[in-house]
Amino acid sequence: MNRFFSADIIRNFQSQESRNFILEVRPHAALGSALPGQFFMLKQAGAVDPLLMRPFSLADFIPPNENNPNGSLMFVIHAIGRGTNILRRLPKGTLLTVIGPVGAGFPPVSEGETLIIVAGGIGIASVFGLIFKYPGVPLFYGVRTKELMIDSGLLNYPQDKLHIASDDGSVGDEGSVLDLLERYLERDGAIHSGGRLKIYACGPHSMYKAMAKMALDADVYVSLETPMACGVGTCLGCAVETVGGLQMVCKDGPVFNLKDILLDG
Amino acid sequence: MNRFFSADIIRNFQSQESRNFILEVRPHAALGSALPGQFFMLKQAGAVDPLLMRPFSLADFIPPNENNPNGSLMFVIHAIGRGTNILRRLPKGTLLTVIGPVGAGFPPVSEGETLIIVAGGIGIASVFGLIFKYPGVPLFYGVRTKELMIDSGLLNYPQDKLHIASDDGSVGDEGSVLDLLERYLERDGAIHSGGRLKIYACGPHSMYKAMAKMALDADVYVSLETPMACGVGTCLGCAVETVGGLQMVCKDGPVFNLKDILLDG
Amino acid sequence: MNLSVDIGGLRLKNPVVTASGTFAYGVEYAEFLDLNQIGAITVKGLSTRPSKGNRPGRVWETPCGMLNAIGLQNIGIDAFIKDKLPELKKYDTKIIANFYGDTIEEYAEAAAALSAADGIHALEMNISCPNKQAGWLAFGTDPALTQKVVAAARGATKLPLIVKLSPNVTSIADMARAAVDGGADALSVVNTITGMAIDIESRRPRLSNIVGGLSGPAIRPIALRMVYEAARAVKVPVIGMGGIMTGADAIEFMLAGASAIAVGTVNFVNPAAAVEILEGIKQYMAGHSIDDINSLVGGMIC
Amino acid sequence: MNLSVDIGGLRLKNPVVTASGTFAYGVEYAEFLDLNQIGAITVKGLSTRPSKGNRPGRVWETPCGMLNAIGLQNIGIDAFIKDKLPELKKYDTKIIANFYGDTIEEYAEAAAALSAADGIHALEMNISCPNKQAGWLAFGTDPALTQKVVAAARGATKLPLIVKLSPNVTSIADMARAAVDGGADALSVVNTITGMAIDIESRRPRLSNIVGGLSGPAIRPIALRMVYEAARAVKVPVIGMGGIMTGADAIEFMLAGASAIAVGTVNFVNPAAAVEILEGIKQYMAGHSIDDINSLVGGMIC
Ligand SMILES: Cc1cc2nc3c(=O)[nH]c(=O)nc-3n(C[C@H](O)[C@H](O)[C@H](O)COP(=O)(O)OP(=O)(O)OC[C@H]3O[C@@H](n4cnc5c(N)ncnc54)[C@H](O)[C@@H]3O)c2cc1C
Ligand SMILES: Cc1cc2nc3c(=O)[nH]c(=O)nc-3n(C[C@H](O)[C@H](O)[C@H](O)COP(=O)(O)OP(=O)(O)OC[C@H]3O[C@@H](n4cnc5c(N)ncnc54)[C@H](O)[C@@H]3O)c2cc1C
Ligand SMILES: Cc1cc2nc3c(=O)[nH]c(=O)nc-3n(C[C@H](O)[C@H](O)[C@H](O)COP(=O)(O)O)c2cc1C
Ligand SMILES: Cc1cc2nc3c(=O)[nH]c(=O)nc-3n(C[C@H](O)[C@H](O)[C@H](O)COP(=O)(O)O)c2cc1C
Ligand code: FES
Ligand code: FES
Repeated sequence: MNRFFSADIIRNFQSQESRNFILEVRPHAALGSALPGQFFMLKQAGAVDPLLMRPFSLADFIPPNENNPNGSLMFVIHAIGRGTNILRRLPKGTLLTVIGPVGAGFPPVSEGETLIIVAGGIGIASVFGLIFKYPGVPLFYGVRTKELMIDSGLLNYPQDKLHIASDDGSVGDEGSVLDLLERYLERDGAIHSGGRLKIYACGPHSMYKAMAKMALDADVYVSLETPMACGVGTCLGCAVETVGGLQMVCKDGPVFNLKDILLDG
Repeated sequence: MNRFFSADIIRNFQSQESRNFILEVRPHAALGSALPGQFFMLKQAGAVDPLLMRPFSLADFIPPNENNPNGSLMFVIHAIGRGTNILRRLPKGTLLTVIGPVGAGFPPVSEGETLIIVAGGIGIASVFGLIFKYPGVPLFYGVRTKELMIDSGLLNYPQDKLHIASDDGSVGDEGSVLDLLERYLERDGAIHSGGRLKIYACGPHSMYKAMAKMALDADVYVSLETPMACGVGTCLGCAVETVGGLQMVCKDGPVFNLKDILLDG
Repeated sequence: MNLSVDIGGLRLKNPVVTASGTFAYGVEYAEFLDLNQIGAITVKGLSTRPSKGNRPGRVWETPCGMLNAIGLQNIGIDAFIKDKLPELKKYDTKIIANFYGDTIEEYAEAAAALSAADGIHALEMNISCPNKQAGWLAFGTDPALTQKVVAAARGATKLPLIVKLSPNVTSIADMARAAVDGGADALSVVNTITGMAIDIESRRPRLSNIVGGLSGPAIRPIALRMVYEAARAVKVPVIGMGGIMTGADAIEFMLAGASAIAVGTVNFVNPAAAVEILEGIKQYMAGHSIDDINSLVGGMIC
Repeated sequence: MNLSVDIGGLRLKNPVVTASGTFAYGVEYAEFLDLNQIGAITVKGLSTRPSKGNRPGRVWETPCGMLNAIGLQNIGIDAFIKDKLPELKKYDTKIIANFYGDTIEEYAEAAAALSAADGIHALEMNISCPNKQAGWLAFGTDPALTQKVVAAARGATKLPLIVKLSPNVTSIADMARAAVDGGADALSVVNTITGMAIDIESRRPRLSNIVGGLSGPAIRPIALRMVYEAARAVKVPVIGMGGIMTGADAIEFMLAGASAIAVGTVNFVNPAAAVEILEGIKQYMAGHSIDDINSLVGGMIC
């Protein structure tokens, strides 16, 4: 399976309210299947600004059809800096180069284990794959404010499994999504008595630090973000400190066991 | 009148057959009127690749209307290198920054003088302004091949005034447009007996060299092209050697008297 | 909000300076921005006699940068004082006269001639143009010669003397010290980096001078590092420059140790850049509750 | 069409080499391109003992370039020979082992250890990494020390010895001569240029090492000029590198004097770049009726 291919943008859907956008691209080659937590490196073909590819989690894979013989890849992106803002403005038809799927995804959940998903901000993009794989698991989703919420993938989510919090209370509960999680675990502690609890999280560094302090009685896996050059483990640029020494986020991760990583500063 | 303003692309029309395209942009400020031969510096706002603005002659100015309170500017561009190929792909709505009109245009034609226009290749873009100002003057237009011909502005041109040549004979006469010019001058030498003959030309450097050798009994003005940084006479980058020393193409030109410039190499 | 900075005795109302050779003689930009808002205007490099510079093939674009080999074309000090300065000094900004000579004596002569004029607030000594011959380049690359030529200019002027350093050196810190030992009141860091480009069709260099000076965002990380190294090496203030395009870039240079910043190549792509960058600096200060711009200088946390 | 070039005794079937540190140990790229098509593969810089490199905050993008401060993390010479080389040497390409030491003795030790292995065709000596401490940097910036350390490695190997020069010097020509005087069979020009970047929100440097090496198209004009200067200064062949993205860029370096070219940063944005660049070179040669690639070397017309 070729992990380096070209693709063209078939949809670049802008949210009116926020800087979030959905990019749907059509690969020009057949690809390998991606696990939840794996990601792709994207860039406009031939561009030198930005020079490097940008890592994005696969939000969804739409199977092959007549127009898209290799299926299509969906990314949910928050325009935050120079590269994502340029990507946001690329019209349909723009040629991209893509590497992926890369990285090690979230570990599979074994029978008898209980899964809870936690997403903070644009981290939701990385957990869509999990939601599709494990439909209906409890999902904790925190955003700063309603406009930043990405609800397209959550419309049919069982309401009693969806726990939303926002900093300003504009959607869901006001406050931290981790407070919701804490209360839930206290209240529904019983639900996972049958097996080991697994918490898969994707969000900002600060969220992981807070989670580390919570001393959760669970295997907590988190997806890390660092600046990257190659995305395939060769430049050694995306190093992160772990209890076992340096590891590469793009290759050894991006998903790590929370207790293995050294959350400095 | 502000000569530095932003604008947005309202039309980017691609030719199917060639790398020519028509860019229509809507200035966000009122502008001064441009003389034939003057030009504008364009660039995508905020882009660093390409970094510098690119000089293009104004092909047409469309007067203000409801949608475009400051009118709109039309450029006819041949995608030849990195910058023009990037410009060619910019979608409608893209924000540009523009400086212009800059440079000194073709000198006005006085009463009793006879004008002939010569265009080679994309040089046609720079003479559209002349054609509109002096409708129906003899126009000599040479292209490499039919596909590269830009005929949009010439559809209603009096056929007997239009002299076209192409290198491969695919349109007009086969051969150099200067041969056509030479024959015309021999044959119709009488037409300008009444006054001084002026030839205004825009085309490649090689065309000017050939014209210099023709020893034309006329005031020949040509529009030069050199790489530019500022376009407004301040960087001193676009120098050209003339009998009177170095001159700046962007400020002292781009139109020069053919006998004043030193055509080296 | 205090934006005022002191550059070796030259007080600027704000830290935004235009870089020599990218802003002509200042007055040419009056149509594009309000010159009164700029901290200081540095004019095109002047010499005692007018200079016609290099042959054409003078500018070439490269990725995120540009090469120039103008070759210090200028109208000469006398013509500047007679034809440009009277108009320029009407503006409420500081005027820095950039100058060079071909010999030590010429440097001193030029410094003296400029100091005699009314309305010039400081001198910036260019010992770092990459388009000159091997012999000349030593002024900006050999610390002993740097010190000597700076001392000669120092002896010829009482105006604040800014020395503009070349990035084409092994140790910018050594060069900074040499300039200060020669009597520099402040440093400009950096001039352009020597580069070249070739037309693979004609096989000829893109610049008639073969090599030229690289400027623009491409060089920013290098310039920033040199500002950091120079500012740590000496006590005099540094004017940082090299690829600054935005207020954020300017802040980066100040955090690295620059007391003021100069904007060059960006003037060509946005002739109103100087005021926009000043605006960006103010916004950053407001957003970060910074009252005095001087508190940013060298404020990088390691 | 002859594409074969000789690099100080190392014969390459074509002039396209992958640059050290941007192509891991070669085998990692087998999935992306046909390694058999590459002229030579230069592996990540090796040291006698494994090295864990710098703390995170190792790469940062800048306009048309990137900064890196990996800090020469590598698995060590023994592990390379044991775990990587057996696989790598199955390919029909030349293997260049890039190496460094922290002392003159370590350089010699490393050279000897690599020479003892079967399947390494040449050594590339890195004396020019910008992420090391001040003392180490002198290997690549002080000509006398350069000559000395090169001579030590020279004494320890019979393989073609390529010395990789630093661009962070006043005179690349002097450095080139020093390396050749020390016994270099060929030169690699250039390594990365020291730069930095600061996060204006946290006020911290983007790289844990504060400074790092700038690579990519941003530095191409500078690298090209250095190749031109180095190639004119010495008689040994030069491998040109710095910002090469396309076949056209490669041709530019060869016209400036490079006998072969190396591709670095471009591998990150296009892991198949090496073969595409080779394709571009062939197209240029075909289009210009050039039969022998060697006729391009130094072919710039001034
Ligand atoms: C494994 C992984 C998966 C990701 N998935 C998504 C996703 O699905 N949707 C989404 O919106 N974002 C995602 N991100 C974050 C996204 O890659 C960054 O927001 C993006 O690279 C920022 O680029 P920029 O040029 O806009 O920002 P700038 O700040 O201008 O970028 C400057 C440099 O920093 C790097 N950088 C900045 N922020 C980050 C970051 N958070 N992570 C990695 N590099 C960064 C950039 O790549 C670039 O090299 C993911 C990151 C990683 C590592
Ligand atoms: C006064 C003037 C008016 C012009 N009017 C038109 C027009 O109406 N339509 C049109 O198609 N073209 C016109 N040109 C030419 C146009 O500016 C160039 O084709 C364009 O700049 C090429 O940019 P590039 O990035 O695609 O090419 P590249 O070759 O990649 O450019 C590299 C560098 O060379 C410069 N350059 C390359 N070719 C030229 C050239 N011929 N003239 C000036 N600079 C050049 C570029 O600006 C850039 O700095 C005009 C040029 C001038 C000077
Ligand atoms: C076209 C051009 C001309 C220049 N002329 C001079 C000059 O005359 N004297 C001088 O000291 N520096 C000169 N410089 C250097 C700039 O002042 C500045 O140091 C350099 O361009 C880096 O800043 P930038 O990247 O913002 O342009 C010139 C630069 C350019 C691009
Ligand atoms: C991430 C990275 C790691 C590098 N590691 C090494 C190294 O270990 N040894 C070395 O000699 N050069 C190293 N280099 C320098 C490159 O080999 C090359 O000289 C430089 O990047 C310029 O070429 P480029 O612009 O094509 O990347 C490294 C460069 C990068 C970007
Ligand atoms: S991004 Fe290159 S090793 Fe991870
Ligand atoms: S382009 Fe700057 S002077 Fe003409």
